[in-house]
Amino acid sequence: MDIWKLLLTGSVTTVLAFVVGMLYMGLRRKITARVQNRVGPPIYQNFLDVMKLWSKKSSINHGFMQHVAPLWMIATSITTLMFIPILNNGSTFFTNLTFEGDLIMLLYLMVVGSLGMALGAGQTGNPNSAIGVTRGLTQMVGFEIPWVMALVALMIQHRTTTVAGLLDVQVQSGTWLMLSSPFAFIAALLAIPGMFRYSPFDIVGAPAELASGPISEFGGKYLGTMMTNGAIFAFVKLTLFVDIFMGGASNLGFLLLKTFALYMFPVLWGLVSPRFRTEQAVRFFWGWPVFFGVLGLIQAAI
Amino acid sequence: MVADPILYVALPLLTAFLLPIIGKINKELIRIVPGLLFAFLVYNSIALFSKVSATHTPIIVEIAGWAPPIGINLVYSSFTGFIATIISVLALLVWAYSYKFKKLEFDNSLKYFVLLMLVTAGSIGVILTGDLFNQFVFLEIVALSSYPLVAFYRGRNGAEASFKYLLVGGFASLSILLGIVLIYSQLGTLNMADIAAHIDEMPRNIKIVSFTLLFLGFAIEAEMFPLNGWAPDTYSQAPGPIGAVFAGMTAKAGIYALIRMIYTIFDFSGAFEILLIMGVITLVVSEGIALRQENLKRMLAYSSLGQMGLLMIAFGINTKTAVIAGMLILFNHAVIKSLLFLSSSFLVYNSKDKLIKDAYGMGKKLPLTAILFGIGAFAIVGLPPFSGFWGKLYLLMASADANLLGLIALILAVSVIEIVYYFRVVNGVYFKKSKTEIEVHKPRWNASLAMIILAAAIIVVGIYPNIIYDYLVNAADTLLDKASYISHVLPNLASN
Amino acid sequence: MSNIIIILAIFGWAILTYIAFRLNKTLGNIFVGLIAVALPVYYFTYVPEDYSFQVMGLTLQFGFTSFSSLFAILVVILGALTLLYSIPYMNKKDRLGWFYLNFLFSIGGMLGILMSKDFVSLFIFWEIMTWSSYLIVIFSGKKVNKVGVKYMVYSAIGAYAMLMAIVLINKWSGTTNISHFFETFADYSNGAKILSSLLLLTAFAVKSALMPLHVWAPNAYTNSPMSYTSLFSGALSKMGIYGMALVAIMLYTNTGMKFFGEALAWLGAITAVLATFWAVFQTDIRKLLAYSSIGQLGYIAVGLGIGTELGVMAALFLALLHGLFKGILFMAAGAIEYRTGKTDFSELRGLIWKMPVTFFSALVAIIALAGMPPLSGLISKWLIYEALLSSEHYFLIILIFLSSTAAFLYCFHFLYGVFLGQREDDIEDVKEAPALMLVPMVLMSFGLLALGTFPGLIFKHISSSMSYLGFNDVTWEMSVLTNEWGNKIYLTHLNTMFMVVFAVFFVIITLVARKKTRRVGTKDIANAGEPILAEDNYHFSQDFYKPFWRVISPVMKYRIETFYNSFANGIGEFFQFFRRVYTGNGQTYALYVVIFLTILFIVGATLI
Amino acid sequence: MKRIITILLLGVTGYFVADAVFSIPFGVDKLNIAKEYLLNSPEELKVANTVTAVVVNFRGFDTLGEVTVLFLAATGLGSILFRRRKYHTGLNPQREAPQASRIVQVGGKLLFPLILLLGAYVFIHGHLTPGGGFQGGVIIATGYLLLLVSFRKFAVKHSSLTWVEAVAGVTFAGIGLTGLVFGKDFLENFLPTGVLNSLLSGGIVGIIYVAVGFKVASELTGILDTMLSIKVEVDEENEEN
Amino acid sequence: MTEELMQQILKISFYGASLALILIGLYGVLTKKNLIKILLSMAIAESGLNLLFVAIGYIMNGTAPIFSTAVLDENNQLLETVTMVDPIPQALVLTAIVIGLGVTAVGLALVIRLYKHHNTINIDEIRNLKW
Repeated sequence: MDIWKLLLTGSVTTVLAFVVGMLYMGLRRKITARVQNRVGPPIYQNFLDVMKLWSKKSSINHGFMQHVAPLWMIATSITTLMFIPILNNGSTFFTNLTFEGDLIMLLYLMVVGSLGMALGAGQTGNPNSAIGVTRGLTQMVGFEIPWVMALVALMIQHRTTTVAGLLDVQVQSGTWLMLSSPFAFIAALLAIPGMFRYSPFDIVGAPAELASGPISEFGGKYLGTMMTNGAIFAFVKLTLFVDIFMGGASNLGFLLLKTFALYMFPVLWGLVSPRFRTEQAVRFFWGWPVFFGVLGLIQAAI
Repeated sequence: MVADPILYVALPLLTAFLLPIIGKINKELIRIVPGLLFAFLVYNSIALFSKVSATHTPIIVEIAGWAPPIGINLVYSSFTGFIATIISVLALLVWAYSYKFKKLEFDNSLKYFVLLMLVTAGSIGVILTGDLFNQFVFLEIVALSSYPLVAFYRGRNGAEASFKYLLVGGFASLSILLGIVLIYSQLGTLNMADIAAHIDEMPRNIKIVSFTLLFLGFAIEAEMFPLNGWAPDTYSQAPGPIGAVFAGMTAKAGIYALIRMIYTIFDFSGAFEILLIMGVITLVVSEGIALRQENLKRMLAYSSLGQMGLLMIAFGINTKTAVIAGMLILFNHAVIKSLLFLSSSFLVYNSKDKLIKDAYGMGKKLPLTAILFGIGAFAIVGLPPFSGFWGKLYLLMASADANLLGLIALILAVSVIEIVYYFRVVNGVYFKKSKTEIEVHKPRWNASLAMIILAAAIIVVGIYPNIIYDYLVNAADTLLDKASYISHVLPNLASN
Repeated sequence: MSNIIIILAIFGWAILTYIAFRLNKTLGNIFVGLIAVALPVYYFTYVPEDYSFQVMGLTLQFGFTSFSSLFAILVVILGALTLLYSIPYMNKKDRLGWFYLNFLFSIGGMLGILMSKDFVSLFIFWEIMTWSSYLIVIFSGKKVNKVGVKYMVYSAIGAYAMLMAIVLINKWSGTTNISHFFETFADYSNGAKILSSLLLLTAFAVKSALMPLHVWAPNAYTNSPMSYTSLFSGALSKMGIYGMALVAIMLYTNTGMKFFGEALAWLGAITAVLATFWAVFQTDIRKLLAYSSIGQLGYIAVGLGIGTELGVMAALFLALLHGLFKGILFMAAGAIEYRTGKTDFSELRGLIWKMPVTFFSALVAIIALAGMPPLSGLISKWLIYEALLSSEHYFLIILIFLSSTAAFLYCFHFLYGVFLGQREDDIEDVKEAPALMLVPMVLMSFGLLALGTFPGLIFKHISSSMSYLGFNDVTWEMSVLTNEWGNKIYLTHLNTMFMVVFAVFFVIITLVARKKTRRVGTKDIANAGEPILAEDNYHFSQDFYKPFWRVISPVMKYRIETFYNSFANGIGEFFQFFRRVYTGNGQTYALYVVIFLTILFIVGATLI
Repeated sequence: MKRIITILLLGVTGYFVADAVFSIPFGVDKLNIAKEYLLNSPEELKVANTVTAVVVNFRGFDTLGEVTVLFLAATGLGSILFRRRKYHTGLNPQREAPQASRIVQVGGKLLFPLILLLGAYVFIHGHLTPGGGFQGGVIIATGYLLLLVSFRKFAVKHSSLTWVEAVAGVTFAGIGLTGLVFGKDFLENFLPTGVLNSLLSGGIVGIIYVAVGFKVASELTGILDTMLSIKVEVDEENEEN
Repeated sequence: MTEELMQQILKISFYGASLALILIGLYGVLTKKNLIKILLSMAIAESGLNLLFVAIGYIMNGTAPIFSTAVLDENNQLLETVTMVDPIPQALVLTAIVIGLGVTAVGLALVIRLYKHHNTINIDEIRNLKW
């Protein structure tokens, strides 16, 4: 492993992820506004926000855990990013650490950030944060199940646990897994809005009710770090999903197309749905998505 | 010093007759002399038992100079000697425990010790004798010395318990005697070996009836369900040490008579099954009843009945392993149950109703007694490394060998019940606060010593059971070998 | 000879310690410290040697196998650490001699179990371990009948199942030798196979708190002193796992009785899910940890049940790991109890300010428990999932995943409820736990950290012990995990990556931002514009996971415990009926005699 | 109802027992061991009364037990009724029975020595004629009963009873043990046997039977006296067990 | 009347009477409420048993087993014409009687105690110990 190469490609990938993520989030704000018949902020508004937050001079701090929580999250996101194949064309540029981890590890790696977040939020002493965290965790128990069902179905069917392996399967057969394993795809797709915590699953940080929940005590550079992380992590999730179900992308253009198309699903759904309560959300995820997950498993087993 | 099986019976009787006169010389001697006697019996046991285990041949004692079928004889074999040894050691310990027992004043200690000596002599007599009618006489001695012991204290319940015992015991003696009469009418002999040798000459219907009658009579003494209605009452009403006597001596005499009859005298194979079934019923019912017992001594009594059930099961299986198991359980029951009775008697010494909750909090007030009780409880439920475990293990092994899977499960299930009620008491003794202010009576050093010896026996045998294993195997061989019993008692029979 | 000597020495030392405590507390503590040091030193330097002797016509054999020595390492290390921890923890309590007597007896019992090469000695030490732990469970004197007797009864059910198996095995094979039993097991008839293995499984399942035989565990873990619970949950329950591994692998996997292995795996999965759910709703830290232990033991059962190489590896790794992290967590709970006297979430908060070392140890343990990188928990989880995937257990893996996701809930609850949140005046006097209590926790945390990157340190022992179970040539690498399909993860890269990124950002944000930030208290928060008064405490501790409860309450209503209790009551009532037989009237007893005689006559006339 | 059940049960039991009993031949010579007794009693022991020979010698061990049973009954009675030995004179202050009539009193006094004499005769000649220690002892006890009935204040002197009891019992057991000293069996005859049908025949048989006579007489008298002079002290305050 | 018929009559009367006594005694023990009556019933049953035992030992036209001068010739040999009955039942019955006496005595003493404690001798009312 050439450490310098990793440093270079890793940095490029991270920047790419940051930019794409930020743009998508800006687009979401714009689309939401247009749907609601508003003008909305410009697409680059989020860049401005992050720059503003990073340049803030003072912010308050409630202790060590709060201090490390955003770092914890961003470290998680970037590490995760390193293990995800960006392109499927075998180019060595975006390889990073792709072949040195697998899906199971990624599943766990992706929740490490939440833990850091939860602990940081906990230390602030704001009850809203803790309530938000409990809601978030509960909701996670909900959406992880169909998501994992879908992954398990694919992994067992194709006898590999790596993302790269699943990509290979799609490249060689020429079919996307969303077509060959439709039930697993539906189950995973229905889980996606939960991961993004957009409406109707936005009770975790419901601004009117919980004062933004877990992040309510974070400001300044902490919030800036968290926004950065959010952008990277959104890219991570979308790319992972595209890699697994939609055959990956042979170049960055396809990648942007596919991820954007995918991203529109939670966004648009969120626009037309009122908020679920926590238990309703969990019940939702354990309803149809799990049903499709079971179908997917059965398909894989047969 | 001499050692002779006859001394087991003759000396206690002689001492019992002499004791009133000795009491006139010095009152303290009333307490000391029985101790000397029991010490001698223990010596006697050790001397004889080591001799028997070395030679593997039983000692046959002829009485009045007449060879067995004519005269009465005593048979001191590895089997009978083992039980006799247990009984004599137990008698010594009970004496040590009762010495200056607070409730025994000079006036009644004479009677107490006379009765104790006679119940010991009677029990050993039942075990050693080779004559059916003589066994009956000794059983009556045991019974007649038990009745006054049960009613020894002045409370009204003692007399009640004693009367129930007498009523049922009367049935036992009638039934045994009738059985003996029937056998005598056919065979014209009363010697067990002689009867055993000629049992097939008896007409079948008379054999069945006499067997049934003897079985009933001995089963009453062996506390078989449903014939044991008297037993819980007597155990709970008798003075503390007498509970140990009943568990360790009289019940042993009864079960011995029963198994001697089934194993040696008669040749019914179905008898073993009856013994087994009745043992199972006794075990389950007694332990189940003990589960919700509130009276400590009654609880121990029912538990004791359960152990007798185990004993019947062991002897009912009728294999060598089973008999070894039976001997182990017999040993354990004698030692452990005695320890439990002796120690529990101090836990509820001044309590009127002997309720379990009266013993609460005694762990702090009587630490030694409480821990001894705890050891007893641990041992009786069969936890290693206490001696109770080996008995249970062997019994289970024997049941497995006999393909009695259900029996294994049943015994173990009952053991769980046992754990529940014993541990409830142990927990209470240590952790519950005593609600009533009952004055605590501390055991004297001699009583403590007796209990400690029993506990030490439990632990030593538990850790290193090999010290009694060979004796057990010998005893089992002896019991199972009917032909050698007959040929040892009646050497001329084969030539005739 | 040396094998049995070590156990006898422990027992003897236990009695000496008891006497020492009767004389003088300090002397007793010195005795405890000596054995805590001597135990690992002796264990890791002595040369194993087999020994056997005859008791009651049975042959007792002793000697470590490569498999049992794996568990012995855990017992010795955890035993020594918990002993050290106990010295300050128990210092204020009474009857220390009694406590340490039983403590050492249970350590000796565990080592004895691992040393036994035949079933009888296994049973003997098993029971010694059981009653000594029972005596510690009731040590506090609280709820002795409810908790203590329950523990003893369930243990007895297990132990007696084992006893039944032992006598049957003795009958079938003529010996109680364990390895002989395994070798000849294939020759048994089907009924014998099923019966003996199920009985043994029951026995071990009780100790490892597998549902539905787990009922005793939460209360027993909670009720004993925390210093012992570390050992109880960490090592003592592993004795059940030890036996379960033998049964599952030697009997089920290796002889083709896969069905029972599957059933075991399913039981384990159900245990893992339900116990985790229960742990989520506990309001007492000890109970939470107790249920969590049950859940983790369920994972282990899953690994053993599926019986593939990876599964067994996962189970053994998790067994050792669970000893470490649950040891830390119970110790942390003990430290909190020691300093504050409280264990309920509603009374605790903000202790991170006062007990930072305890917090970080607990944090490390929790991360390991949750299975997140960069700690070793990930490895155990990964191994289990890979094992389940490659053996195509579609639904088991979902259950396990459900359980481990739900585990995040109680992990957060534990950390938040005790250490985080708004601090209050009542913790102002609280100090960090004594050094001797911290040392074991910190040592074990370092162990978890090291294993997170270099699991090979333990894989070495696991692979040699798995050769005893019939998995020869288990390949392992120091820090690379490989599944059956050849997929790998490189732990060094993963962890280095994570740590480097973390460190970079840490430096940046600390240097750039921290200088300019202001440290404020937990009451200086944005509460939707309303200022919080100093006397108000807004710590969130009630109904912590209420929404989740609403979701799963339909399942949680059915508790097997209720069934057991009514069963026990039924038995009691049944025999209550029999008590009526003893009417107290002597004449009735006489009538029984005549009835019995009549029956005997009739039976005799017809049967004999 | 209970009676009917009892009758039914006893009927079934009785049927089986009767079936067995009636199959025993009646009045037929089926002697087995008894033949040896009938042979050895006059030949070896020189005891004319075979029953006595059986009771005292062949099955002397039973008789020792029997004597013990009597002793136990007396001891047990004392223990159960808690009589305290407060009085050692011949008068019992606690009895409250009405005074018997003059005729009874005089008759009793007159008969008492004769009864004693008869009893003594019966047990001294136990090995020659029907009768023996038990029968003689009972006869003597009747004499005392007569006195107890006749005289309100009459009481047996307990210290002498104790002595008689003890000496008689010790004699029996002691003679048995003396056999061991002479290198013979317990209760085996070690004295010269004499001539059949003379008073001084039978070796130890006669001596033991005399001892048994004294023993039985004293025990029974003691029992009678205890029963007649009970004063049970019920200690309701201290109902101990 | 032939010898055989005599034998049968004797047999039926002796055996029948003794069995009847035993059963009557047992019936009394099981149904009577009075403690003293119970003891007496037990004594009756014992008498029946003793009678049975002695009857079994009887030999037709036998004499008492006593070698008095009346049954011996000048050489101290038993006369040819004399049959002696079985001595063993007689000896054993003696023992049985004494034992019965002892039991009855102790029983009566217990009845006295119970009467003092309970002021009744009805067995149904003396039930302090049960279950």
